Amino acid sequence: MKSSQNKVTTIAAAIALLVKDNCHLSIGGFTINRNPMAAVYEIIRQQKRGLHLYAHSNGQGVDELVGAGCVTRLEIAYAGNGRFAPTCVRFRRAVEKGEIIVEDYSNYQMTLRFMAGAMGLPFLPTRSGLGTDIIKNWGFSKELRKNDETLPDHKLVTIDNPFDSWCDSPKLVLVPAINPDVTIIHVQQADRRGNARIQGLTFADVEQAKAARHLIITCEELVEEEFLKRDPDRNQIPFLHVDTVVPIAWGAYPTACYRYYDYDPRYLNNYRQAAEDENDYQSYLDKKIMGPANHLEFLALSNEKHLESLVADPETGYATGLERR
Amino acid sequence: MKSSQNKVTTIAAAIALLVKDNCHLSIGGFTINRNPMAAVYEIIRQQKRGLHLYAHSNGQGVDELVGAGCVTRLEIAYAGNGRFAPTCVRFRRAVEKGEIIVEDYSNYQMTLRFMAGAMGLPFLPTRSGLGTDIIKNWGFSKELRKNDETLPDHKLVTIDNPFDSWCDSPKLVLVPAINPDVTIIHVQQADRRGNARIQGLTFADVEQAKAARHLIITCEELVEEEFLKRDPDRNQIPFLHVDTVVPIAWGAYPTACYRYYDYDPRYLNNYRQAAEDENDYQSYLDKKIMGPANHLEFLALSNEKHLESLVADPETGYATGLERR
Amino acid sequence: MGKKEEKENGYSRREMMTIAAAREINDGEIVFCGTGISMLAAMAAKNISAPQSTIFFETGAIDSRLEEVPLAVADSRVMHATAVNGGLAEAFATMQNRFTGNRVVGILGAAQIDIYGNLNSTAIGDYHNPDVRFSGSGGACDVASFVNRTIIFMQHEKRKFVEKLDYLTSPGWIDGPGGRERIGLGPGGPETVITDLGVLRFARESKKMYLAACYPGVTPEEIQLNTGFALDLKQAEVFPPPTNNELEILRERCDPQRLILG
Amino acid sequence: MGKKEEKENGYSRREMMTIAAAREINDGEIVFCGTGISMLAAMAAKNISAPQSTIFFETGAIDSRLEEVPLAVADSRVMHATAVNGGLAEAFATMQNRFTGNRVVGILGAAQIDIYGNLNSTAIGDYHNPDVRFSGSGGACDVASFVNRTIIFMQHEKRKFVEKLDYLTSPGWIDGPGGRERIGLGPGGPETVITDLGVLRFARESKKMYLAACYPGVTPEEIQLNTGFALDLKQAEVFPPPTNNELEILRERCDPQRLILG
Repeated sequence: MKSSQNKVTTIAAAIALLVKDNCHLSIGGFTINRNPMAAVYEIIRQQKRGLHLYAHSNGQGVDELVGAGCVTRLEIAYAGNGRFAPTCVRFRRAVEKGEIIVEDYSNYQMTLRFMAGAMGLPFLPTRSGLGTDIIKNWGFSKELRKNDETLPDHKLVTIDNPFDSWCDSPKLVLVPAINPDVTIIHVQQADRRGNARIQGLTFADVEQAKAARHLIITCEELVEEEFLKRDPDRNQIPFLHVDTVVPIAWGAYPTACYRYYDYDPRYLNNYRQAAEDENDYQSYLDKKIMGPANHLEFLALSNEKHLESLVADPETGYATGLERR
Repeated sequence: MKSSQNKVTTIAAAIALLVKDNCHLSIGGFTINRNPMAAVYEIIRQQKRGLHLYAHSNGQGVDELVGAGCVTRLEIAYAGNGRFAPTCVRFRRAVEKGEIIVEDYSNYQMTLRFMAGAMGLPFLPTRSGLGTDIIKNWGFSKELRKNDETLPDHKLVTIDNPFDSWCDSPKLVLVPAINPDVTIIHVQQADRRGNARIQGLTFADVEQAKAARHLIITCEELVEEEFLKRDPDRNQIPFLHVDTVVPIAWGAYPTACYRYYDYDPRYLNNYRQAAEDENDYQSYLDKKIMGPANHLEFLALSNEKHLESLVADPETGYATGLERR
Repeated sequence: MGKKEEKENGYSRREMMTIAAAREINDGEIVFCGTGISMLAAMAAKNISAPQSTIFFETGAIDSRLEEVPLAVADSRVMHATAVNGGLAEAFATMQNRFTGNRVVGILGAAQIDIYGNLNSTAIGDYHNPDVRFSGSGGACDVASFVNRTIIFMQHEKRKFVEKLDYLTSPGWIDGPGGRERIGLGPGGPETVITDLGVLRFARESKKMYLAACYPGVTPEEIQLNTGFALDLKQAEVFPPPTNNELEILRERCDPQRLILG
Repeated sequence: MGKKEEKENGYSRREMMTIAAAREINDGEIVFCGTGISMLAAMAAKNISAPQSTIFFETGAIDSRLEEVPLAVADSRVMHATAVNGGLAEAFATMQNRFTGNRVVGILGAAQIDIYGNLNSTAIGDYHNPDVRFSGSGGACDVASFVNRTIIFMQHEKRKFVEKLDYLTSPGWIDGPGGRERIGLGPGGPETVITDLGVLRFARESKKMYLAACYPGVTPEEIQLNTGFALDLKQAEVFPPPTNNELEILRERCDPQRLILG
């Protein structure tokens, strides 16, 4: 599949093909930016269950997957959504009610775990975590880890520096690699073979992408291979890693896509409010997510003029002066 | 120094200030491309001695520093110069005569060593090296390493995977970090504060730059900060890491600088021939390197029309159709 | 300081906190920002007294030009006119790096803090069955582990200033002098705690938190009442209120929509 | 095959070697290239029989469009119209990566080879006091450690095909069956050795090198005479000479200046 010359498909087909119940999934983006929301909503529509989700700080996407009941286990550094939710609401409820098991790491630890996966290594070291409960408290028990071969036997391992006092680091924390069954990222531009260009910050998307067994790329724009090859210094992901390419405009909405559109403050505020109440949240799910047959119908629920107000200013890459209260 | 708003200086001043006899030095580039040659020649002119040099495959620059007698110890993966010297000649002679001590690594190991230094870690793991003499044979003896605090106690350390069979990696080789006293890289564009943009392949320059205590950036073009900030997706090195900025056109010559000029096949062939003979080499050093007072005078020794033939085609980034025999 | 005092004083508690933090930032420093008030403090410092400071974010944006206040560290606003747009890997490496990390000042917030400045931003109650679950570390544990100096924002309540954390997310001075070194961390650590009542610092020898200053109208006793452990109150001064210039820049240039100031 | 045969045959040994290697590359494969003849072989394969193969270099160039033959893996020519211009870190990670590494075929050369395909490209004689010093590993040890399948170019001389290497730079089958797994490497390894006399492969069970084919005009006995260990000669066939089409493309499209072909 990864050597195909044309990997373009629909989001429904890509999710049906690659995101299986109980699989290990990782999504790109960070809090309110470049989450692969079209894919997230399609996963919810296809009612995937038992997902083992990996995230660093992938706010909105994570909270919607958790809220819709798709997730059973979550390895995460930060479940917040900036000013729109200091702690993501559906996540908080699911943890407090014991509906999901969480394994906590830090953002750098999660980044290094994806990086290790991308580099083909079982672990990477860091000094972050020493002396903390992140090391002491395991969300997944030793027993669970031992009996599940998709999990490493240890959450983290602390070792003495084998190079003695080299670099003034007497001790190191080793973080285990993640190789998700599937990673989904949303990028600005990709071609049919899967070469991809992210504009602005890459977050940990490149590491998440290369760590995965299968990779779904959704993109704002499908461009010609020649266009990307004219300026390869700007590209990050070569087609080698990619299984499917899904062109889908506004594919990160209601999160932002730098240089294309801003996040939607109204949507995110309404979401948080709905998330606080079981009835409101069920009605949100029914009307906003399960109601529309696809992302186009989902977008049609938003006023066109309102969407236009989110379009990025070509100079700054965001919607300058947007009402964000 | 690193927080100064204007770090621009001359190559002579930068070398005099930061490259001390016996210091640990690392240079950027790869074989016949983007070696910081203006800096290399200035180091030779200033007759620096006892350098401990780190290189992955930095061909021409390494061979000239070794040939001129500046280097005492060399940690390296590859001392070749592509078709212009399958093994660098002055390097080969220096090793065979016992004039320098060499510590051998692989290219990935050296890359990871710089990366570890850039990441503030004492080591990084890899599977490369298992079963080889790179692990078994140490160029720097255990005793030398023990008595010299600028060297790690071990060349490499092999460990069992602390995460058991995770990622099918039973054993790992740990490579120790490098934090050079000084790194010198040559880039296409930089501003006065030291923000830098490399065009084309970055090799290991970014890791080498961030691993160093002090960083000298030489650049083809000094540009306005605003110019670089208009397109930060293209930049790699923020000013935080930089000590001095030296604008110097043709600063990588006779190696190539992508999008500016190609390598000079005639120069490199003549160099190899001179290097094979002690008298010819001494005369090369005297006339070509020690004779000129600076890089401008050095360049003036080359026929202007010849240099023009090396100027890069804007479409391909190299001198299309160049006579390279 | 209630609504009445706010009106009387001509500034709000959040404004006082933001400016108190901004004053801690020296010109030329590299400032790591989290979301919300810490970001606003960095913007205020840059606009008021530390124009050469560099604002950077764990998401990979270095030297962002903040023309509008971002509402998250991944807001597209942090990507504008940076020195380099990278990713998380580069940002955290900059802090773990031996030559840049010690020039970074980190600004953090938390749900709980103890007398040594250790922080909890993960859970209240039993970790496996929490009464209240928070967002988790994010980059906080990384920053607190790597950088030389941190400034911490807290709401000043007894249940937040505790004898013992329910979960230690981010290391402060651990258990006192030499605590960081014993577990393998570098020597730097928390320096200042800025609350809605005053400013606290850590004693050089004991590494214990003490009251350095109360905001105008707040007494040391009031602060002790809102703190779950005994504070040394003897060194408490009255904190200089925001100047008109500080307030004007904060309100007009940094957060005119009052997105963070409220 | 001397100058006379070259003229008679209508092709040179280097051309034969290049084309022999090109034929080993399957369409759709990811081809790791070193400098010189290995690069030319990859170009030939791409232009002749494997148009969908991807040429990539340790310097970080992925899917280079080679309009002129590069003279080093860092030649600016490898940077033209790539999928991504990265660096060494990305290139080697692609090979160590569990999902891309096993789709890579690596092309290597060396100064010495043993019967198990282990390579020396570092030194002849005592490592600490060498008779001849070579360039060192470069990326060869990394490639030989990570990828599933390697093709090796060698000059066929007795002093180069040796019982025991003076220095093991790059791992082949180590000491035979299970050798790689015992030291912690993956199961793939050297598959083909292409020399100026013929083509050698490794026995599936014993992992020992055997003679698979002689070039036209070369005898198995001649090859044994130039090999420092006993070869199984029984399976030797005559290697099909280059076709006119292969030669034409190699000469006219790949190396018209004869920079590598000589």
